[in-house]
Amino acid sequence: MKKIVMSAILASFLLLFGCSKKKEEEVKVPADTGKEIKAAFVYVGPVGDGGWTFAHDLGRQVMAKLPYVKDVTFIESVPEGAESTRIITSLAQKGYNLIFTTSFGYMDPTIEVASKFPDVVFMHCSGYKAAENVGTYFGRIYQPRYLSGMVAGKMTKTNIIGYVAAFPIPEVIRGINAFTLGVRSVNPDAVVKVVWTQTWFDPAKERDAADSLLDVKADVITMHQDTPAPLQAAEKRGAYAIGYNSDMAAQVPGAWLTAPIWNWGSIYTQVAEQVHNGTWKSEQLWYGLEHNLVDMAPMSKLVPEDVQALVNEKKAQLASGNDDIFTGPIKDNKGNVAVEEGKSLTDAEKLSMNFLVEGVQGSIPE
Amino acid sequence: MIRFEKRKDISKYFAMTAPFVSVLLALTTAGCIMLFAGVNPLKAYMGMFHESLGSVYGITETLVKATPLIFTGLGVSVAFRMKIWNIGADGQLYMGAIGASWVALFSGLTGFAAMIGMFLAAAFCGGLWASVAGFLKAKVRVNEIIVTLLMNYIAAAWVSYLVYGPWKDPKGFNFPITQRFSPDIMLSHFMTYRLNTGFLLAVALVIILYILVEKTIWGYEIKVIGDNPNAAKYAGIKIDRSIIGVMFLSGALAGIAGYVEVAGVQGRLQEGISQGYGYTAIIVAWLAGRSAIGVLIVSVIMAVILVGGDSLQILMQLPVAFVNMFQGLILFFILASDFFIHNKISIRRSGK
Amino acid sequence: MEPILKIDSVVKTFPGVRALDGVCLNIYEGEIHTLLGENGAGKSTLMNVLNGLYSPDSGNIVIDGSPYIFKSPKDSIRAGIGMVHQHFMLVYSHTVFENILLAVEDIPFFFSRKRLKKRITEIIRKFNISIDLDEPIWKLSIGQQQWVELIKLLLRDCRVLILDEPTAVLTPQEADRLFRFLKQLRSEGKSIIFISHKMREVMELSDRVTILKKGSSVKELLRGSFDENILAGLMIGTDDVPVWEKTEKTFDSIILSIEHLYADKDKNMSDLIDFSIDLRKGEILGIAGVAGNGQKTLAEVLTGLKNPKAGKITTGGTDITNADSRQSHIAGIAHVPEDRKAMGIAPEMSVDDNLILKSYKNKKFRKLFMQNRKAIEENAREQIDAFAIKTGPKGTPVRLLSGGNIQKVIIARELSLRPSVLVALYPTRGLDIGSAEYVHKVIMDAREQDMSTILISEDLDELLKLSDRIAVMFRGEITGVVDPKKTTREEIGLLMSGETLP
Amino acid sequence: MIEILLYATIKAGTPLLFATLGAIIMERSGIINLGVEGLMLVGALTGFSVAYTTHSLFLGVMAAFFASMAAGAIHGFICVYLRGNQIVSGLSLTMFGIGITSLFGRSAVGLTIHGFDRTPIPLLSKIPVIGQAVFNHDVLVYFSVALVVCIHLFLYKSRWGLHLRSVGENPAAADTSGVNVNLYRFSAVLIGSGLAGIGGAYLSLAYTPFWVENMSAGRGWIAVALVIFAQWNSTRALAGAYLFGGINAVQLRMQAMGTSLSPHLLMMLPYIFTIIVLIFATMRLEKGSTPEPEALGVPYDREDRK
Repeated sequence: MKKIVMSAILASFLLLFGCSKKKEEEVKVPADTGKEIKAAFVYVGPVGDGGWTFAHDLGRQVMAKLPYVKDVTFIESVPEGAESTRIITSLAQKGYNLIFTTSFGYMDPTIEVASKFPDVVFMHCSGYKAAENVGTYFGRIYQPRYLSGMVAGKMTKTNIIGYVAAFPIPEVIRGINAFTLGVRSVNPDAVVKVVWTQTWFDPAKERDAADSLLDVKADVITMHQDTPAPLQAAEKRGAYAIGYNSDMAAQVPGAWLTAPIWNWGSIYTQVAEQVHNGTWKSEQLWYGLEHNLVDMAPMSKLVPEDVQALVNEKKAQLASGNDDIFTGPIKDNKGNVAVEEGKSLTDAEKLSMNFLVEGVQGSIPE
Repeated sequence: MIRFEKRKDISKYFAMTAPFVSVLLALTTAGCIMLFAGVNPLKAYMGMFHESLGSVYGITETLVKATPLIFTGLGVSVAFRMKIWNIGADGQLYMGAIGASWVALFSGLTGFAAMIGMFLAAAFCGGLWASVAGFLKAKVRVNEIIVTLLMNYIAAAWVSYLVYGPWKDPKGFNFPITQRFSPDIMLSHFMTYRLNTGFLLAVALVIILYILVEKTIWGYEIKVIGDNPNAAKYAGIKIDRSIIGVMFLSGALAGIAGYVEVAGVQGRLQEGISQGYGYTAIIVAWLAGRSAIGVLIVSVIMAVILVGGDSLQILMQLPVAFVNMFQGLILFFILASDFFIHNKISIRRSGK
Repeated sequence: MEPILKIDSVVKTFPGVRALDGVCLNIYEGEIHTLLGENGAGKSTLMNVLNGLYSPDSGNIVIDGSPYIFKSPKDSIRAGIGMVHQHFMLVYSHTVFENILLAVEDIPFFFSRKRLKKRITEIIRKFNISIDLDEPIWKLSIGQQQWVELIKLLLRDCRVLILDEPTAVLTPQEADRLFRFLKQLRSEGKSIIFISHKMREVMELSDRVTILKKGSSVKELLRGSFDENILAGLMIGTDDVPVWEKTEKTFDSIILSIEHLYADKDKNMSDLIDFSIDLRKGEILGIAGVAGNGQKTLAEVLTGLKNPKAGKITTGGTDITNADSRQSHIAGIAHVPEDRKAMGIAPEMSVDDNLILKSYKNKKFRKLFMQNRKAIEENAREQIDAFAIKTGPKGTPVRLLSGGNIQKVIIARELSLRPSVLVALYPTRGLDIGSAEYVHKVIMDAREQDMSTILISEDLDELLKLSDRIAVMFRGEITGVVDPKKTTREEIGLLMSGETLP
Repeated sequence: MIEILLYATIKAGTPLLFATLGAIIMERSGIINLGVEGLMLVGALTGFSVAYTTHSLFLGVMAAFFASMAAGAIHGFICVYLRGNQIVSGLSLTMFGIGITSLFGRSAVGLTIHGFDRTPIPLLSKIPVIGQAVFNHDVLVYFSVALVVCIHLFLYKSRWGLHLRSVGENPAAADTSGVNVNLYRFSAVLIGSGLAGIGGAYLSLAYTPFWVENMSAGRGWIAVALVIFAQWNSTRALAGAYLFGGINAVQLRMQAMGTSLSPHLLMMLPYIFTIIVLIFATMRLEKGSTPEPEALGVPYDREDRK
């Protein structure tokens, strides 16, 4: 009995495999007319999170307007880890030929699924593993974080700036460090106090975290979570707010200074275009201001002209490709030298950053 | 006046069909909501069916999804047999995963020995975790529903602590994950599918549990305690010991689910291994009634809904929340149908 | 005279049972009306219909000439009907005061405890009842709990009081007090529906008797037109009652000896204090006493459900003082527990499974750790035949059996282990005459086989009829041991209330 | 500093308090509701949307109350009238609540309103330390505390409260005393659900005046645990809710002040603490009385033959 079942499974498997291969060949279109794009996005949160996934979805909508993009779908709240394997596979099976997986936890599953679908282009966000048909992309959001740090450094009167941090992963730590370096570049006396919430998505707790920072006299608040709760806390208490992900000026008009924001649309249209033209090849893209993948939300009227000018100047420098943010000498907040003078962190070092720079009050929780 | 009367003989035919009728009603109601959302429900349901059962791949994925549900469902249902509500299968699963990961990463065992070690460690950790609640219930009469519920949070926090702290993969770019287990200690897969020996293990445990509960003297003891603890005491059954024992067994099964998840699917320890399996398990155990075989069947059906639910998103652009709502609806209707299985409605004129 | 309450051809069916099949009942003002019938005749069901808990399928309830439909107990209460249920309807964790308040309708929304307490105290003083209003119910004795139930009805000013087997839990003295009280109520013009099995009580109290059989009323008799024999005949009808005769025996060897036993308090149960007695082989030792004077503790200690604080129990040379219930059963002690359904059976399991509750671990019923279904079924068949147990189709949960048959299952199980000592607590409580006599016969038969029995009962008639010796317990001590052939009810009654005999 | 901690504690504890009080009322009647999480979400979304469209926070709170009541009615109907399994029904309600709020909440994402402001109580708020910490909150906080007192009075001093408690302890006894068991239970589920909904609305109207999916973030489950912690007693619920709220508030402020413990280990603390409290509370009890309503989780069927 067992044998029969096994062979039946085997047979149907072969059949399926054979069929799907054939289909793929048929689908292939001559390069000169360009490939029609059927793209799919795998999101870690709900589209309605107002933050990370929301920003990606804005990008998706931009891409969907391209004429040769026939279909763009998304699937939201996909748990990280093995659960996502099924969903990515399912998307590939349904004929989507360009799949974006938008969270770090999808890295291994993406690589795994990609090995089974050589004709599908996969783009994984924020990871470090690539393959022939898997490219990675991410943004140097630390650049605008640095710039927003400059704003904060100039705007603070108490010289205490509050940072509501999410989970202690390199991406968050890098943001804190860049921000602090930005602060200290214009205001060496200011400190950045960090409170970790261990959440991406618990507005009440995040708001409480911001309040706790305001309680210790912070007068500028920024955050890394997906909800605007910390910003609202700042506004309520008459402090300044620096957002994240997207321009939330309308939600906290009284406190809004600026925000490091994502323009995922730019990279999505770029990748779609490459795949359409057949020029796509696996790359590890880590774009900064120069590609407009990351940006500063327009600084509000609360930011004085001269500060704006100063920040814009730095922005222009960074956008021109001269990224000296993590260039030594940089000390960590325990007094050790983290980056020696004259040296810069490599991208790999930036991606696995595990120290807080001088000026940060707080520690990386374990 | 509408009256409800208890049925004398619950006709098997009716008892069998009623759940299907209620699922059908739930499908209709959900269908109406879909129509409201501008989606063709027939197409959606076809899509669900196709996604989960329409291909070998779909079927294997459904079984992969069913595997942890079977383990946790078995665990919950064996405790349920003794009228103990173990709603902490989630936490026990996590503890099992921790145990298995410890063996995989730090014990130095390799190959088959490591696999056995992982299995045992997972069962032991899950079991131990659950028997804390068992002990408290047996010796102090503390409500097990709450203890197990609370211990879920503690277990989840443990996992976070480990993956952010001491067990973090040094080469993992500081992301909160452990090192990947070496491939030779992973559960073997069926060809290129993700379906792994964990499913066979689950089926084996279904059979073992069935025999254990229905055919052995331990099963008899469990049933007597569940039915009437006083009678059990009177019969000379050591209730306290049995409660702790059954909770251990219940937790061990959930722990094995954790083992299968890390060793069969994830390949490492990280947060969020359980997709609320422990909670779904309660529903599974309840729907399955008293039978271990029922757990197997219901788990697969649940998996069909969960896996099929993916297609609602992909094809229909219905949000993931829809699957949640859909599940809730089905359960409401089944709960209601349960009443109508046991009661018949008669309408008669008021006697006044 | 018109009846104030008239029940007219009421029908009520439960799944599979036609519990009431056209019952008629007439209650007149100022009478005590006894409802007599075997278990399962529908007495309690009828009362629950009257009480508004069950709604009848058809039939009428007529009060003062106008028909009523009780949708809930509330309607019944409004109509002036009150009931003391066999299982008291009390909230055990609440105080007496709160329980009484629950029954009173006309209290203000926010109430002042003080004022209400005063009111209640006045009323209960009128009836000569003393009870602490702030005591939680679970701390009270069963007798006291019954008074709480009565107070609830009195405060409500009921016209018709229903008492469902009220004396089952009372001493003769307490029962007498209750009867005096009921007679007082009757003289105040209240009607009382009284349910009992005990012929003596029925004879003493009833103005009118209605006999129920299989869900319908077979006969209504007025005082003077009935005696015990007529009633028993009507009640049991053609069902044959097993006959047995007590043979004269002499006893020599001691099978069980209890020496200076002390046992812990359990809730409000009395301790066992320096309890010593020997049980001889083949003897039936009756234990008389008001419930709650340590009988239950005694049975629990003997059967291994509880360990004594001090003292010694030996049987056949084995010390079983600290045995658990399995060890005690291996030592040959069988146990018919007080509450059949709460302890004696696993209600949802089959008769087959219940018959091996004590012996499931025996070699006979298992192969290694697997159950031997064949042997279990074979055993069931034997026992069902031997004890004429009426079971439903195979696999029927034992809870669906009648009380008598459940008791048969328990006794069959206990005796099948060939025990040397049977500890039987209230073995005929709540059974109809036929079943009760059957139980008596079984115990007597076992006596013939030289099994000894400790028979704990509150039914003096039963004790006098069966026992070879009767020990009387009061507050955990033996106040006297009497010979049933020479003693009188009064003598035992005195011992039960703690007096010693001259 | 104490003043700030106290203030934050009360604020963080308030949504928990509403939900716990709701659950206490339900459980006092004998109905377990594991759907509190779902109810909170329903309350949060409805409260927010109505407040957004009508510009009235009061209407928002009322709407949250009634919407959660409606969702709770499903649970009530199944558990009370159909005598369904309460645990399963509650879990279903949570799923349903999460699902339906995400589904209908899409359009509310990204909007904000002006939430509840602080309303200092005259005079009292001038008391040093306590004044600012306790008497300078939004009205919902005062309402929640008033509710604690009201529920306590209701349960122990009123006729309906007595009936409600009796229904949860021994429905048959209540029934034979003329108390409409089903009506009490159903009403308790309705009111309790409504309160849980206000707890949710507190999040979306007072705490963080906006809506995002799943914003209750597990507070409903904590409320279920808190009921046990509180031993079904409204005043202890206040202590429990503030304890849970407080641990978080303290934890965050310790970080802000520069000290930190492992947040993961810290997060275990309230749960471990609850279990310990539970153990002691159970051990301390006199034999024979139980802290929980005796009929909790048991459907009442009048015609069930015992």
